Amino acid sequence: MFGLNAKNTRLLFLVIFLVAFAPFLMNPFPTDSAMAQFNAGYPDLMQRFVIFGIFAIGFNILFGLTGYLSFGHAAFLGVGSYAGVWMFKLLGMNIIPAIAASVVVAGLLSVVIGFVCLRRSGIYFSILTLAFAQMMFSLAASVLTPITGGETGLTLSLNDPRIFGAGAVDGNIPVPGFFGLEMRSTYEMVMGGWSFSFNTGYYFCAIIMVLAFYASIRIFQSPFGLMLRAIKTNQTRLNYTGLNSRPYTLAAFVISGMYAGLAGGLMVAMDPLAGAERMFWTASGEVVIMTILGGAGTMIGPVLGAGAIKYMENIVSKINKGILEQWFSFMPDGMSDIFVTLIYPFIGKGWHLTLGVVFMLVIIFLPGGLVEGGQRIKSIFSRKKTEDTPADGAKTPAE
Amino acid sequence: MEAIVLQLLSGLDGGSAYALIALGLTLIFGTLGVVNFAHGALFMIGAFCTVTLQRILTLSHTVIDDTQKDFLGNPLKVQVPYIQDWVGESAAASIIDWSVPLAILFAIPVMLLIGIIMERGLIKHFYKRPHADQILVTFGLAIVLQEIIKYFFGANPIPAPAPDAFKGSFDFGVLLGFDPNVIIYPYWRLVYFAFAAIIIAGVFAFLQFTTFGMVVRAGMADRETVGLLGIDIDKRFTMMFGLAAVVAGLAGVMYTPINSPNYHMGMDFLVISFVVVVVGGMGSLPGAVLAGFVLGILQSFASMREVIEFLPGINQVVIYLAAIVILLTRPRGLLGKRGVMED
Amino acid sequence: MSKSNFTRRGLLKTSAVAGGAALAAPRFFSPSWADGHAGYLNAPQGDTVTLGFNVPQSGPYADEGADELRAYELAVEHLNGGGDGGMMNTFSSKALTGNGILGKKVEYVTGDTQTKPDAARASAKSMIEKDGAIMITGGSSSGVAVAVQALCQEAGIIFMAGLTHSNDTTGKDKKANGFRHFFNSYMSGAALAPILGNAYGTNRKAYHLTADYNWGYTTEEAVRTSTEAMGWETVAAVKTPLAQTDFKDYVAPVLQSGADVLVLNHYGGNMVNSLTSAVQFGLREAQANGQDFQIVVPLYSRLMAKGAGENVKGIFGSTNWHWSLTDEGSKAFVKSFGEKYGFPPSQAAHTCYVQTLLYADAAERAGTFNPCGIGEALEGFEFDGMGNGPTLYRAEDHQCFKDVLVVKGKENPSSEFDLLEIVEVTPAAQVTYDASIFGGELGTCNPGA
Amino acid sequence: MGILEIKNVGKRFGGLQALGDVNLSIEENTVHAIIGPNGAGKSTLLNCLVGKLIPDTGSVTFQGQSLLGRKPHEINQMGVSRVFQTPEIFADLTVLENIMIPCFAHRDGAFKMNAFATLRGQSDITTQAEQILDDVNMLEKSHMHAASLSRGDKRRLEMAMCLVQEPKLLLLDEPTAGMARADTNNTIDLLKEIKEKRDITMAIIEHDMHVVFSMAERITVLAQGTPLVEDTPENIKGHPKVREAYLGEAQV
Repeated sequence: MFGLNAKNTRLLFLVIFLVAFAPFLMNPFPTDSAMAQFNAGYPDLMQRFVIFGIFAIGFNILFGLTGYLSFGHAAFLGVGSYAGVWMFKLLGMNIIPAIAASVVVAGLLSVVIGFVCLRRSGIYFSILTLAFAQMMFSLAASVLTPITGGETGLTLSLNDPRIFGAGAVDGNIPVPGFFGLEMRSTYEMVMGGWSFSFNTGYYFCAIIMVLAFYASIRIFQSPFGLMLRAIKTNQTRLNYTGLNSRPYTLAAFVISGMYAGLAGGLMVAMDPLAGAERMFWTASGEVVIMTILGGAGTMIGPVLGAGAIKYMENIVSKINKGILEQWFSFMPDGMSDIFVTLIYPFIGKGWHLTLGVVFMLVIIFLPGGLVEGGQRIKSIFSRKKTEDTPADGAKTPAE
Repeated sequence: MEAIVLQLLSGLDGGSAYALIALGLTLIFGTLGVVNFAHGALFMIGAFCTVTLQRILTLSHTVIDDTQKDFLGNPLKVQVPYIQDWVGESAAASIIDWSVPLAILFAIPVMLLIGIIMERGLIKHFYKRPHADQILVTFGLAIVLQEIIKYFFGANPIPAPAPDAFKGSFDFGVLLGFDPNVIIYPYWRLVYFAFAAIIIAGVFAFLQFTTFGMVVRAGMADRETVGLLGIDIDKRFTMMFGLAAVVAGLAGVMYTPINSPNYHMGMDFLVISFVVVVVGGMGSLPGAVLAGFVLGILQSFASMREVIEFLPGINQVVIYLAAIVILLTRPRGLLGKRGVMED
Repeated sequence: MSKSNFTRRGLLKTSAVAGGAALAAPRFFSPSWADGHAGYLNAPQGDTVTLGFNVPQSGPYADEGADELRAYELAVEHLNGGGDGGMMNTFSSKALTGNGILGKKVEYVTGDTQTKPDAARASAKSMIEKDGAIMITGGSSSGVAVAVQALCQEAGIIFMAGLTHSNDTTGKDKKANGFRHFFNSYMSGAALAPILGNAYGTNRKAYHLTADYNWGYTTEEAVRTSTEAMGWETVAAVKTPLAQTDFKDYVAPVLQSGADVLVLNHYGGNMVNSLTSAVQFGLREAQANGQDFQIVVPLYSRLMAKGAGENVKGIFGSTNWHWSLTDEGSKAFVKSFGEKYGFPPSQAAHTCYVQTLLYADAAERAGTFNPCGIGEALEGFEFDGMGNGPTLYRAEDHQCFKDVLVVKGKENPSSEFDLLEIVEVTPAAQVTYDASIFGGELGTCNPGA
Repeated sequence: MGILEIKNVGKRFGGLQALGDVNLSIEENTVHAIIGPNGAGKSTLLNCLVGKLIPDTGSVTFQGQSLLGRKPHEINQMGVSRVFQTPEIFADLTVLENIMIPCFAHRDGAFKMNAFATLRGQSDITTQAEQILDDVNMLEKSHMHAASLSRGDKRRLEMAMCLVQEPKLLLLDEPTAGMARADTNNTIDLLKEIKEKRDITMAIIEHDMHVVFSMAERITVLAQGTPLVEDTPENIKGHPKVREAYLGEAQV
């Protein structure tokens, strides 16, 4: 369906299902229970899941297919954000021009940077992209302050021109919206002990993410995608087969740059602020980590990786000692102290430690990322099944 | 003219730190083919060896001093280092004063051990994995290491001053015929420079003149062949990793008086040291050293007031700009070999 | 230890009424994050109120953030009637009774700003959206403060700034929903200049090294203006990258520049490293223009002074508050903080503690948690007994005006906390400025509904 | 006028003269072998033909058009294909995909931005690729990963990939290097079969005299970067200079 094979159609429907029902799936625990701490179904985090999902999907088109490891992709997200905020400042709070500008500006920038950096491959390419991104970060945070707002970030102000929109609403800056539909409006549904938030901005991002995901599947299974995979496995042979690898890599680079710009545009559409640290090398590293953690070269992996990282950043970091003590309060005093002491380094301010440990475990034991983990679990079940029905041999999962 | 000489000195000083870190990174990459993002963390752990030694030397028992009051108005608890009880006040003071140089002796075994454990426990399983996996796992390790340090030592910088004998500055200008007090440079930074030169020379001599070094160099050139000769290259590579860890650690130990160590100092150096390694040419030791000094000097000159006024922001980007120009004109960096890390 | 329970309790109470697993009717469909009937966002329902403490828990300011968090926990304890009450006893307003806020028990949630505007906003948003926080406070940098303040304005939540020193926070980026107790660059400059003039004379040539970001700019500007006004000359002002770790390239040329004072417009790790470099290059012992060379650090923090070690000795700077102050408020605060944690509080801890109490007091006096009511209660509020002498929360820009401390690195510290000595307490009048000089618009208060 | 004309080609690497003054003409529809001892410059010459290296002096023309300064993919699109010493295939792709890539290159040229077409929708390409796999008896392996093929199959796959594009000139760089005698003979048979079926010119760089003498119609002996002699196999066998320079040390 939609020009996809059966497997990819199933994958697409799975993704549609997941994002459509995310408000339920992300809030599995009753709001009053101790486990509610692990609920992630509030608008901001759900938006982040899908926005960074888009970022990682785009990155995967470059890295997963061609094997070119860009260490400066956050630069495109950053300029996308700046472009978006400037559209808000100049034109008005409709998100469509902002997002369009984000994609276009990021695309143009990636043409320039890609053209230069793709003259080299391997780690030399990585360092070139890193150098460009770091330069842009440094300049944005300092000498370009008039355009970028410097370290504070580019924020809206009441005196912005906004030629097509209201300057102020009740003395406040208007909020981003889609032809009057405010991105921040939320519909709360209460069901027993549970509560679920349905946020306009989230569903807007989710629809775009599904489209982005669909486009990525199409690219993966297109002749163009085949050429990109060929570049990854043997660029020499490709050149001696009469194919010019440069425009292919450049196209992949620009597409993934535009995905990053789209993510940047959506970020400001949800929260109209653009900061320079979005372009810092750690932000570029984060998308690399998301992609590899989820499973580079797989279609769903980067989305899972993005979700895992953002979950840790936003949920684990908010657990504090008080909460921990509450969890273990059912235990005898001595024992609860031991548990609290053991777990305390990993939560709250120690969430980086958890992050580091999780990376290492996944990379060591699941070279194919979370997707491989899923496949292993699946193969355990399907092996059981084949024992019952030996007729149909279990297919070994594709790597 | 004075300004130029001063900036040159400053550049050499900065370059020596870059070169030292890049040297270790290149050793690991050249021998093991591993891109080690935890190298900055090793540098940081080296620096914290100094802090640890300082803490050990100043392990104290408390004596209540009724004549003084603490901030709550209670009698002041004075910390008296045990070492003071053993060797007397003045000897103790001078031992504590010399804790940074002493930390070298402390750091060598510690770093060697950490390096070997890291290689045997983790890195060796990643020799055949893609570079991206190596980057990620070592990056994860770097985060874990720095969080552990943060857990024990906090996030604030911890001062670790140089011995009193090295405080103050040396009047370099007089040697070169300038007026006194025009070109002065801190003693400890000169010590650091000399130390870096010795370590770099030592590593080169080790690789050049020992059989161990010869085998390792052969292994760097062609690992398979060396393996076929029946030489246990793995053991030697483990030692190389230990050596690289020691180099990084010592660089960190000696760096502490220059900047008070904190848990993220390794990350601050990581990106720049990778740029240095790549600009020098992946796998080339002389390239790493050369690039370290070239970029250090460039950085120093770009930081001059006159230059910044002319080109605002150039001090922020000069290293990256230089890296781009060098990589575009010399595809494999300054002294890189063909075919290394190009795919 | 206060037990926190992090829920959207407003929703729960309703659903409890609806009962069972039956699908409760959607309570509101509002075009904002509003909580419907209360007229403002996240109106506390039931018997508790949730505050959001958003502090740096990772990154270079993690220790400062940890100290802020300690202060918040202490403040919550005092508000709920625990401990010895701390500054509640010395506070001139007596609205707080140790019975929570407006009779509701105070609970809190914590988050990590990472000292990044983006992360700080994400964390604040989760407090607002997930935990139903009614007020956000904390932070250790102006970038974060400005970003979170803007978010709170947009969402309709009160923001009580933590440590933020840039003029922008209550200057060009001021917001109706944001309040700052901490002092700013302008005040530092105004308080420092006369002291510097007395100590070093008015015939001085200054060389500025300035961290290349907003706070650095406003601080350089403030110190330059006030020192030039008394006759100092500014030889040069060089911007240093925020991410710089070794300042040798910037410090090395200072001696030859003809300057005889070095002003380090740096904070945190930047300050520790640049000061260390400056001392290494012999600037403290040097002579220039026939006078002793001097170094000035406009904004001191005790935590950071510790990082610079003995390099701070004898160096002037300013600070918002110091534990060695002997007024009743400071003594009470140091006592309860010190007894609970074993060491004296930092200025960041002090400002955070005070901000929490001020918020609670404003709510009590206003009789509501509605941000607009709280804003009214805080605007033009005059109080005393909080450690900085008589203080005014100015209505025009939501900035506190109070005494500013000029301090100096102590020559013979008696403990690891005793690093700074107070040189002068500059009276509020001397550091007060016209609210309009930094531009910006306060806008109107946003209750979020 | 041959299909490939090499005139006065020279190439230096630093101080080393890799190619002196090479003049060589390869006639259409012949199998032309270039032999010579190690270091004779055979590989350098080949790299000068495919665009990997640019000669310092001289000219290379293919069907009257100069090849100098053209990129490898352009030269390939002109009708020159290359077979490598160790088979260069797309190891991570399936056998079918390996074949489809040159099919696309042949149909669409060096670059086509067909990101929203589907592979399955390209029925002409799939049919063609399957046809070719059938021709080389690899159809049943079409969904295997190319990396898991035997060495002989990899070589066959590589040849098939080259032939898809209907090259006029096939350059073979020691196609049997490292092979056992049986595999070598299979390869010779494969090449002979290709030669019979198509109008194709082959230039073989080869060490193995067995291969050379069982296939070549013309032989050029290269020594120290210059052609020593060019002649038919029979004459080369008996040529004293060749025996001296080459065969003397590597008697077959």
